[in-house]
Amino acid sequence: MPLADPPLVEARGLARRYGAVRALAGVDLTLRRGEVLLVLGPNGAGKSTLLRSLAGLLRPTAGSVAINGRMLTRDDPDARRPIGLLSHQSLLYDELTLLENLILAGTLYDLPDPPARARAALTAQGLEHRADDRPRSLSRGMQQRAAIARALLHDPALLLLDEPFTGLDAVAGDRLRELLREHCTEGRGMVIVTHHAAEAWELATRVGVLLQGRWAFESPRPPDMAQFHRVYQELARG
Amino acid sequence: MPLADPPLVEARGLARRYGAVRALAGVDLTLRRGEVLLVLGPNGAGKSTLLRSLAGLLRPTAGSVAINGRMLTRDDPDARRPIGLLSHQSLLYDELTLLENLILAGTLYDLPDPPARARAALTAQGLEHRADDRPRSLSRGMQQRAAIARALLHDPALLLLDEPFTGLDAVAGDRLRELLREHCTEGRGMVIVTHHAAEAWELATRVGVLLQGRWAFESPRPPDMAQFHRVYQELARG
Amino acid sequence: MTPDLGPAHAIIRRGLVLTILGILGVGVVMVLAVQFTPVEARQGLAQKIFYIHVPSATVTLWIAMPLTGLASGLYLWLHDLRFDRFAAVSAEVAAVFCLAVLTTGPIWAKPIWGTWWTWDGRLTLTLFLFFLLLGYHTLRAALRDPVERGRFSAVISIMGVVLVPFIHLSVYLWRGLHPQPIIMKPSAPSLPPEMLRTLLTGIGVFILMYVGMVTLRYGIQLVRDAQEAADAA
Amino acid sequence: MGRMLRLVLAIAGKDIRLELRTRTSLLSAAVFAALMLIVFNFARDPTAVATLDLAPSVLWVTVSFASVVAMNRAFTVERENAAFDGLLLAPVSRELLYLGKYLANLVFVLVVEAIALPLFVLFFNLDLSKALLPLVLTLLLATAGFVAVGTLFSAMVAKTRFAELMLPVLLLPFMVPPLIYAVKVTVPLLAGRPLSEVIPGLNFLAVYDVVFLTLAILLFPAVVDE
Amino acid sequence: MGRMLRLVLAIAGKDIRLELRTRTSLLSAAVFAALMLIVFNFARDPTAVATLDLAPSVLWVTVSFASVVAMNRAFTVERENAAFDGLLLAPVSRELLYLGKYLANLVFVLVVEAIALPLFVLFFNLDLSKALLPLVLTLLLATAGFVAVGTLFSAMVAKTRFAELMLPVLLLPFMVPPLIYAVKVTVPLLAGRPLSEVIPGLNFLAVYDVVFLTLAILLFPAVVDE
Ligand code: HEM
Ligand SMILES: Nc1ncnc2c1ncn2[C@@H]1O[C@H](COP(=O)(O)OP(=O)(O)OP(=O)(O)O)[C@@H](O)[C@H]1O
Ligand SMILES: Nc1ncnc2c1ncn2[C@@H]1O[C@H](COP(=O)(O)OP(=O)(O)OP(=O)(O)O)[C@@H](O)[C@H]1O
Ligand SMILES: [Mg+2]
Ligand SMILES: [Mg+2]
Repeated sequence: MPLADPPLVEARGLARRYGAVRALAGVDLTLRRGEVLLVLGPNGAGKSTLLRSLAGLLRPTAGSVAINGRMLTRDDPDARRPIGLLSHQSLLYDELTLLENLILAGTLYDLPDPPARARAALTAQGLEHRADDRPRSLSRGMQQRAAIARALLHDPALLLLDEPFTGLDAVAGDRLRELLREHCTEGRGMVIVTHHAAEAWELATRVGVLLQGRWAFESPRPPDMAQFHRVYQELARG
Repeated sequence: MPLADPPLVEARGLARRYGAVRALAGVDLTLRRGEVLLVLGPNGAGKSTLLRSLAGLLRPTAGSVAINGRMLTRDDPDARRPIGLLSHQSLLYDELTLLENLILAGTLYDLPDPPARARAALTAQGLEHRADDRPRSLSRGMQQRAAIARALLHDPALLLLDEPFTGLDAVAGDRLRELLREHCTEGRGMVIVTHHAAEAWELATRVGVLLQGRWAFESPRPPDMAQFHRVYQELARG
Repeated sequence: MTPDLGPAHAIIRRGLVLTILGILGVGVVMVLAVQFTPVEARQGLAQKIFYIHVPSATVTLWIAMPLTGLASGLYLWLHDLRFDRFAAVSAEVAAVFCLAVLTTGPIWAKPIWGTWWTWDGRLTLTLFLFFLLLGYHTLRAALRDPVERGRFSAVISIMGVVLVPFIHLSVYLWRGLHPQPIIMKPSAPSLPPEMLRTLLTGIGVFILMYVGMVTLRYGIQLVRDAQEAADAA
Repeated sequence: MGRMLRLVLAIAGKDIRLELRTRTSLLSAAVFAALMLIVFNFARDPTAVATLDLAPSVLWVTVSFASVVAMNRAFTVERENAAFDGLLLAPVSRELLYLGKYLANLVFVLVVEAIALPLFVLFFNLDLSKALLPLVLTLLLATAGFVAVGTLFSAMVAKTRFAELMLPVLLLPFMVPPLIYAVKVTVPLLAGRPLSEVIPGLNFLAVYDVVFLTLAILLFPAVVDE
Repeated sequence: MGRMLRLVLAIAGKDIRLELRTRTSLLSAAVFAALMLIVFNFARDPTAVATLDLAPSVLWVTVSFASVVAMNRAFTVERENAAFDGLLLAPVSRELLYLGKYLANLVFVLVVEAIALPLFVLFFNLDLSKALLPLVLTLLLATAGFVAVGTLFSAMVAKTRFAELMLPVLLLPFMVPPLIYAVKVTVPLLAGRPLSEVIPGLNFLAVYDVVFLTLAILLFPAVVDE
């Protein structure tokens, strides 16, 4: 591949064991700019583990990850800069207000004028009136929105979303879809993990199914979702 | 109402404030045996607060809750016995294995032979092979299943479920629906909070929409879900 | 598939032989100490324990610990689990020898100082080095994830190695009851030739025993890891 | 009755198992005892201070530290995954719940004391031939007292984070009286004075225990019911 | 350079703000200091023990307690909501991350010392007219040392619960040398001996700090990179 434009994500033979459990058993993934990969798979398939490895939070037992052609394995701060991760947990400090949490994040990412960015991000999630509350005192859906605000704050070129729609009400769900559609321009890429293909089907350019730490299915988005869903059911039950 | 058969749940004028925030602003609810109430509402509407009040975990600022005609306000252990709650958190100890967690629960509910019950509950959630793992080391969906196992362990006459399907894969979702259908016999009742009416529409006998701590809609299940959904969208967007 | 354990078993056999030789060697040293070495004037027979105490201590501090640290460092650098395995077994042997020091010490202390134990700087630090090694193994036992286990234990053992100079210098630093270096010091050893000869033999024997035990445990560990990998697959 | 006992033991047993799993608090208490001994050893000028004059203080400082740690532990383990809600939901009266937690804390602190005491005997080479039993009794009585209060207060920690802020401050005034008496009893005991001297102290401790244990049981529901 | 400083301060500042919000550790440290003083006050037989012989030990026991508490605190706050992952994700080199946490812990322990010191001066009515500066220096140097090691080890706690089990045991061996020296320096200082006596001790502490701070910075990435 021409070094001129390395792919956004280049993962080779990712494997991760937890004791006897093999969460990932050899996963390859190449994601180019402008692509959105939708990942499905049963509980325990390794989806979250995959995302955490791509984000460099987990050192895989085997395999390597390169973001924009830069290895994550060694401690290279700038290689992490383009990454935005929405994980199962909110990554927010319970004793800091939402605003303080986001300002801290902004500072860590060297954003210009963190307070302004923070407020903007909260407004985008309809949380401006809760800016001075603690995460703990929010309803679950609001917490999820706060977590989203944090993940998107530095508008990352590579966005990794682990079940982003959980806990969101209908309105917030549509708002997030809208936001992601805008976010996903030429230069950017996304990996979305979900249990309901419908939630993000329109956004996706590719679809993958993870089973026991391996790709059971990986292709450009099929034309018909209903049909794909049958295929997935097959795989999952199979 | 004849004391012969008090309703399963009898809540009057429930109100709860957190500082300036009014989570609940006067909610009445009567649930009879055999009824299943589906509760929808935007984030922050007060759904979780309502469930926690019905479970007696939250002392409402105003109003009262009676289960089987017994007030929860005073400390009356047996009044709590029929309640089963699945909350946003798993209520599991991270340092105890799944089995130990469930055995403890079984003991607290004076179940005969807790170990057997515990194993059965785990099997029902497809977690038998994880019985000796810690909740922390499970995937999110598995944690949700463990929480469900704990909530259903003493098969409660009144089941309060807060977004029970979050994190569950397709198979586990169907399994849970099946389980709830069986569970919900004559003598029992259920309140299910969700953001996706479809998830539990078949189970429901009644549907309610909570808005800013009040019922905005409360009726027997309408015949047509699609139509109800439009109504709900109306209400939610306000 | 079951991996070929032939080489591992060969290593185990080799280790076993060396260890046995080492143990025999200790016997020889004792005979040397009692029969062919003059009785120390002031301390009398109590001083004979010297020929076990000092070698075990010296090998712990100057061979076992440094090698453990070295292997750990290499592991952190190269992420090669073999280094981690070596560090682990070496630390195990270090713990055993450290225990030897902690038993021979008091046995010696009782007649000389009239007490089994004092919170003298060197004694305290040696005791805590032993604790550290115990902690090291507890941690390894607790962590099931090999990668994480390797990293954490490497960090601990490297930190532990840095304690060694403190233990050595402790006698100068805090001037407790414990006698000052005899061999490990700038000037020439201050010891009559026969005693020195016996002491050096002792040190040699303990080095032999270290090599033997490490080889043995390494072989056993090879087998265990192979089996674990087999189950996981 | 049998049921009550079973429930109390179930709750206490759970706590003890948790502690054995992590062992955090036990270890930090033990380590702290060691630190104390070392510091005092190196700071003490043997000619100036007789060990006997230090022993009581060192012993009781360790005990109070262990207790504070235990209190902090007691309900923070309940907070993760809101596990405490699970206990509150169960058909178990608040009194039994309190007793369960109380028992666990008591066991924990007593274990620390059981570890610490021999250490002190060795370190200060004390002669406990006749003082041992009364000393153990003193430890029991004093501990029972402030663990009772501590368990009550630390329950607030489980419900509202803010209470955590106040816990040590709240605890202090209640720990002081039993502590003072415990010390005042220990000094003559170790000095080998006749038991008659310490009886009043022991009585005070016993009374204190009864009063505050009852009080705590009565107030506990008010603390945990949100 | 300016950027590095900004990041370190951002991380440290966050920790300090968290601590100010809950104040748990600060308070429990303070309360503990109070407890110590009370116990010693009632246990001490003024005729037998001169306060001056106790002051150094009591001071350093409190300090080491405060540090252990700080270490426990340092990374447990990072665990809720996996907030620590947030730090690890950020484009901040591990060294700066370590320095941030280190700074926060250092400040915390120093604050406790700043609170404790006057208490001791009053309680033992010491005359620090000329000993004050060297004493402060000693506190600084000793604290800097074991906080460096503690920050490193406690980072393991954030990653695996099991490590929490070991933290105190692991920390102990590294607290001993500086503690011994600190005490050995404090004693002559409070006794009003000439400074020349304590210079070697201070040198040792300084060397210890440099060695372990460098080592900790080098090893930190190995601890946090899962
Ligand atoms: C009570 C527990 C004791 C412990 C934990 C202990 C520990 C140690 C250690 C760690 C060393 C190695 C120092 C080094 O190589 O730098 C050592 C060496 C030595 N010990 Fe002990 N010791 C103890 C008691 C004694 C006693 C009672 C004596 C005799 C009075 C003694 C005499 C020596 C001598 C002569 C050396 C060799 C010094 C050198 O060459 O460095 N030890 N001990
Ligand atoms: N910290 C951990 N310790 C031990 N095992 C773990 C840990 N994290 C994950 N696992 C195991 O790895 C496997 C994959 O977990 P992962 O969270 O990636 O699944 P998932 O695909 O995200 O599932 P879900 O859809 O439920 O989120 C599971 O079997 C899980 O038990
Ligand atoms: N512990 C608390 N402290 C302060 N405010 C709280 C607390 N719990 C809930 N609230 C507030 O009460 C309101 C209702 O919260 P609740 O969790 O009941 O909403 P919900 O309907 O469950 O929302 P979601 O669908 O997101 O779960 C929210 O505004 C929330 O911020
Ligand atoms: Mg997941
Ligand atoms: Mg909710």
